[in-house]
Amino acid sequence: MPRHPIEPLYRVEYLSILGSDGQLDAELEPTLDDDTLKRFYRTMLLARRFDEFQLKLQRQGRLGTFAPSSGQEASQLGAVAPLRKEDWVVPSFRELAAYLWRGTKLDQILLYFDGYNEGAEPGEDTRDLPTAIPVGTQIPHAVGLSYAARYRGRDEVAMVFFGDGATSEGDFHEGLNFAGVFNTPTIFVCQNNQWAISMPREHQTHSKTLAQKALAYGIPGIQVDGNDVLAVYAAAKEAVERARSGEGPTLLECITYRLAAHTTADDPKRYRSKEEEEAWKQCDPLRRFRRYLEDKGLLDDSTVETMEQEIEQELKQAWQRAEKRMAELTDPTVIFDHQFAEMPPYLQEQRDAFVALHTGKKESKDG
Amino acid sequence: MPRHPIEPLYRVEYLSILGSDGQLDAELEPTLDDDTLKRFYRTMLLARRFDEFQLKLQRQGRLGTFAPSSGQEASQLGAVAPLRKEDWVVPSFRELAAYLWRGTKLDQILLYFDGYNEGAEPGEDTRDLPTAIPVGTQIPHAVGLSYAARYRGRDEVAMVFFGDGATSEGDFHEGLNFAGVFNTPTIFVCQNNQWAISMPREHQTHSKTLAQKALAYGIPGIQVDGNDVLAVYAAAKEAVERARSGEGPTLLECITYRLAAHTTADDPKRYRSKEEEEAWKQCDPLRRFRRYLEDKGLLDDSTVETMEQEIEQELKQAWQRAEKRMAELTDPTVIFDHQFAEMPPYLQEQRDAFVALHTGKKESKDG
Amino acid sequence: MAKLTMAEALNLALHQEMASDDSVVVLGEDVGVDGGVFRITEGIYQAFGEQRAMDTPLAESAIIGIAIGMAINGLRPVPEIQFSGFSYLALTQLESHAARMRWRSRGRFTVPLVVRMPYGGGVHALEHHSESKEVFFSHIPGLKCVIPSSPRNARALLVSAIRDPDPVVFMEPKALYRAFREEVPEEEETLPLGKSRRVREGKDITLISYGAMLHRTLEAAEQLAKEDGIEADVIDLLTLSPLDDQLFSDSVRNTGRAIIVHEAQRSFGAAGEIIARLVEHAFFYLEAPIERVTGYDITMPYFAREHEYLPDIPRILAAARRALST
Amino acid sequence: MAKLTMAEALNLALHQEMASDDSVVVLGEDVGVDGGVFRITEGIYQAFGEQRAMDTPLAESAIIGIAIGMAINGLRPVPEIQFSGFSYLALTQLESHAARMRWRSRGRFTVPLVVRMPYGGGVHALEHHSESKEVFFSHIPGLKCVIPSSPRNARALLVSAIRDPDPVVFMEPKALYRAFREEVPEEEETLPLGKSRRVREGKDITLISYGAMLHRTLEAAEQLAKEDGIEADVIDLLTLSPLDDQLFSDSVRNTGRAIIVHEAQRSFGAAGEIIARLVEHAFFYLEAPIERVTGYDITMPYFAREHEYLPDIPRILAAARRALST
Ligand SMILES: Cc1ncc(C[n+]2csc(CCOP(=O)(O)OP(=O)(O)O)c2C)c(N)n1
Ligand SMILES: Cc1ncc(C[n+]2csc(CCOP(=O)(O)OP(=O)(O)O)c2C)c(N)n1
Ligand SMILES: [Mg+2]
Ligand SMILES: [Mg+2]
Repeated sequence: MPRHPIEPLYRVEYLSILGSDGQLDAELEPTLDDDTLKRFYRTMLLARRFDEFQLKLQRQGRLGTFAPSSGQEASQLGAVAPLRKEDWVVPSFRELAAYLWRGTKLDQILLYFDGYNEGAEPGEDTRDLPTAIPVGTQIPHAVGLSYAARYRGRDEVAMVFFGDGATSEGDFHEGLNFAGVFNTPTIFVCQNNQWAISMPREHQTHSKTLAQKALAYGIPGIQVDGNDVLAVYAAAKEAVERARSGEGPTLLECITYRLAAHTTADDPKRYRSKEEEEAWKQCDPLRRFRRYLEDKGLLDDSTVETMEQEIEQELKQAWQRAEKRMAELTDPTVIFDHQFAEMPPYLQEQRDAFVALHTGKKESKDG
Repeated sequence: MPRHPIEPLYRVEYLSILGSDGQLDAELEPTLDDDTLKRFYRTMLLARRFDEFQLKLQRQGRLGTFAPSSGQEASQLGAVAPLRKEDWVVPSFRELAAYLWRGTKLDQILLYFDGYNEGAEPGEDTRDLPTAIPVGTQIPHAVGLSYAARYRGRDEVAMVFFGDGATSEGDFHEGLNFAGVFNTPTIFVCQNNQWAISMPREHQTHSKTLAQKALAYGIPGIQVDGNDVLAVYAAAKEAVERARSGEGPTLLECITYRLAAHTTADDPKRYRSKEEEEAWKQCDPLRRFRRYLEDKGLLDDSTVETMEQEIEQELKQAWQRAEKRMAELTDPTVIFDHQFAEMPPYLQEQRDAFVALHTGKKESKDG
Repeated sequence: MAKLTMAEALNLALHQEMASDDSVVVLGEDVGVDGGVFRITEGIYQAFGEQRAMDTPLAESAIIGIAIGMAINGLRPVPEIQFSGFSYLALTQLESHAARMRWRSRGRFTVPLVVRMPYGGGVHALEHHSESKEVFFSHIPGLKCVIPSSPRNARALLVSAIRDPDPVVFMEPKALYRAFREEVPEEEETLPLGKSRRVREGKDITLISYGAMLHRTLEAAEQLAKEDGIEADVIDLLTLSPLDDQLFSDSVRNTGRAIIVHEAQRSFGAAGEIIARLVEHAFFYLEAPIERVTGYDITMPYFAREHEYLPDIPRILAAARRALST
Repeated sequence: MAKLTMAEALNLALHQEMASDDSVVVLGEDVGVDGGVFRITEGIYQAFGEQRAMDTPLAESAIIGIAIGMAINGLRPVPEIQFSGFSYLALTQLESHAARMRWRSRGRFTVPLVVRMPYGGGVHALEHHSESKEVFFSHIPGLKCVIPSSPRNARALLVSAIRDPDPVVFMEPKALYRAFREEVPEEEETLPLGKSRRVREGKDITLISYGAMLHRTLEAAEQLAKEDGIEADVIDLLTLSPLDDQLFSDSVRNTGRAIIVHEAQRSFGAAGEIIARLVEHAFFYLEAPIERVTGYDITMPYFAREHEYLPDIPRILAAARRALST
């Protein structure tokens, strides 16, 4: 056959389990105990409310720029839910629900978005890397983390998050290619929220799906309804298990939507329509999952109401803790901390001058 | 269908026309006039002999490090043959046959590999960019060149060359993605010569073919027998025509083999077997094409012998010209040329000091 | 003359250059429909269409790489890197191609390209959004690096940069985008690249700065005049590379004392180069050590403490007074 | 003690460190089966296997990015960038992650990484293979930049760099790989990072250099002694960042005169920083302008003329004599 088609190693698939209309594919439904299901919902709700809470703070001038996650809770939570504590999570900058599930404290996040480096400090023993802002650049880290784990004979996996826009960056390509070559236990979770700031998905790349980019690396790719927490969970679980058992990396594309602005500095009205936003609101991952839990008898209006009240309290207390901590963070010399394990002499000189200057300022104020 | 396969926009194909055994697929045979066919062969032979000639010079210490092209003549020539003079060629560092077909002078190349910047100066009116050494970084240039042409309403296309190794670089990914998004008239020619220095193709990436990487960008990809000049020509012609008529970019993977060392600084014995090299010698693009031309009655031993003698003369004369030019290139101040359109004052000061130093040196030598 | 912010003045320059020369195009992330995250390309897409206001995929290296190809083929692209902290992704394209193409091709292919990028701190931004790595670009032969300090000079310099036959990295101090307004003439105005300017005359000490820090430097100069009766000569570099060492050297030959103020980290920062030039050109006139008032050799802290990192008036005053008391 | 070339000495350091610490791994293009294009990783693959001598795909950003991940998860990766001229592709990984991870995570995650890269001219190589952009790395807080100058110190510094808890860019002057041999003890030897050393004692003038240029500087010093009866104090920096400014400042306080020699381009090069430090620490002892003998502010010419670009003994002598006649 002089001219003939070539079959790639894998086919790309699409997966949905719980439709936006609430219809369930019972055959594909993952088995999750009631308690876990409820924790899923609570985490998603907490993320949503925390987003709204932060937005309010930001509007009041009490918080800096942040990137809301509303609409993407199912993609984030469903992806990390199959992980163990000792697995690694490598976030970009919008993974609130993933952070919350993994145990990051709310006041840490508030501190971070109020411009305190202390807010980026990972909790003890956590294996979630801090926020990575340069788009796509965190992707290779996950490959390295999981390579090292395998080298040590540990069955940890690493899961990395990024957006649709990130798939255009060189580091996406290089990272996935390394994972394919070294067959590392890495799960690449692309939250395709349809937008990279003002750039719609269909102009970001001419490929029909992002999942099919996996074919370029000879690794499996799967596109999932990212507003369907069950589908995301099922796909992620499969990928995590494959990774853990030595079968290598997977690319997961979660089809979702950024319901809010890109960040609080952005105005989506300049580039997308109200109609589009409205249409996607119909696919809200929380609504759909709540109905599923109600059908299962695990939730009703009153349990949700209780949850909402608890969450409101939690948020208030978190802000109080954050405010208290910020009030205590008065030592400016911390800016010199953690540059190196040991401070070099010239930096020490600069720090000394800084201290002298501050003492001078304080004295002249006090005096 | 909750779980179902996704069809990418394009299928990847494989193309060969003239097999290594000399078998021809007459249906796919491109129509080329006799004169052109003979020029194909002559250019490929010239490239091969020039390679050998340079190697000899290099071994004698009369030439610097260079990257031989032996074995890849069909991929290079077949690709550029369908181009017009006003089309752009963006080479990497191993495209000898392409350069020769496009009219680059042999003494330029010799000057270049003898370390003279003058050797990189493109011929007047040529639209071949100079050699690009940082692997893969030239790929976006072709996208920009062809974008600008289309913007100006001209039907120029741009063709860019790179190796199998280059497909791992971020710039490959970013460049092809831009081409897909802006639907530019760009032809991406990957010379898969099986090796990137010591790295075999199968460890460069886990994807079965390089052509299938096109699927990641929603553009057509085709894998061609790169030692079959007819197949490369046919595939390139198709791609060029598509580009010129506004149908966008194509990725061409030419399966070929680097018969020589990576560069004269490299020793392939350290990483690949004699058997492998021998096996690929059986697929030599010149031998196969010569047989084809002989069958067509366009070549015979004596015409080839004449060609060989002409080429030997050409090479000798080229080296004589190169030596003569090098002997004349005695003005060291040229190192200050062409930094900017206008020389900034501080650089002029440095140049003045340099001139003074040289005058001093010369005087002290002369005196 | 309208009173414009720097953001508006830059936008004016782009509108006018694009109207008068159809080889000028802008490209980058969110520069089209959205008008740029800082609105510098506001209205360009609407006025000139998507061919000339290209919203690109998220890939800095390709943005510059493609712009290089466009420039070689006759256009004058003005790519934007959304924040200078992401420009390192394109450094290879700048160092290995943009800066070298004229030289490599012996003048046959040229790259008239202006890479715009907001840089610097002071706007309470997230990590990587407040960086000042102008030295990366200034150290590369074949590249120019321009940093305006006011609406009017920003407009004039951007026009000159666009018309310049060589690649220019145009770093916009984002803290000044909307900090103040200045009269900017509607009619064309240019400023030569590679020339600094004196913004305040004085005979006692020379203060050298650029970008957003220039304004603190000027304020410090006024305070010195008021409180100490000291008259500072203040130089605004405007172009970092090629560096105009004549004006500041002349000044220091006159004053004998100099302070350099920038927000980039100190070590291997731009001030070192200026000091080296002063030592070359004005050594025998120096009466006191030249001090650097700069960012510390630390990573720019998150915004709650960025003011602790940035040079401020007390630091400038202290350095100047030390120099003057020598 | 064996007499080793620098290439052999570096190879020895890698072999020994990998034998004694299984967290040390090498990775990069052609570093495994082929032993590296300069043979610095010769035999490592054979001795330690492909898990610890990773031949990687051709992608510099990922090489460093993956090494960062490995380092965070407990390894001590020693990636190689085949030539420093290709390292800019990885600058974002270095600036935005390797250098910041300790700081960003407040000490929780660290990146003990050594990025080895051959740099500099003098070996008749093709374009981009003779670059010296050490300033890019030295200007980044959180990164160390080390440049050895002999087989013995190269070995000792590489061992120290591998054991260092922070990321180190280790630039190897490729012109010295096989230029000469030196006794290198089989037993472990380290040298502290951040410390320069005096390689020749003298009281008349201070010559400061590093890498391959150190040797020309030393030769010039000998010539000065012979021809002019001038004794130069010669300082080998060894680490550029964090820069040891004490030793050279002490020296200049003694000699009153200084010349700095490096092959990188002059403007915004490392010499500027050294001059700034000298002005800070030894101003009142300076008796003559400090001159820079460096590469010119031009792109490194192709190899037929690279010697015209590189500092040579006549240039060093001329500068020293100018300083001494002041
Ligand atoms: C390398 C880099 N370039 C540009 C930016 C500015 N920026 C921040 S987020 C963003 C869009 C990201 O889009 P996507 O990857 O889809 O993630 P999303 O914001 O939708 O979650 C851009 C351009 C950046 N942070 N890093
Ligand atoms: C960015 C970059 N990294 C490394 C190198 C060193 N190098 C030169 S050629 C080469 C291998 C290239 O392989 P491939 O792309 O397959 O092209 P080939 O040499 O086989 O023609 C390498 C690693 C380089 N020139 N540029
Ligand atoms: Mg997105
Ligand atoms: Mg190859």
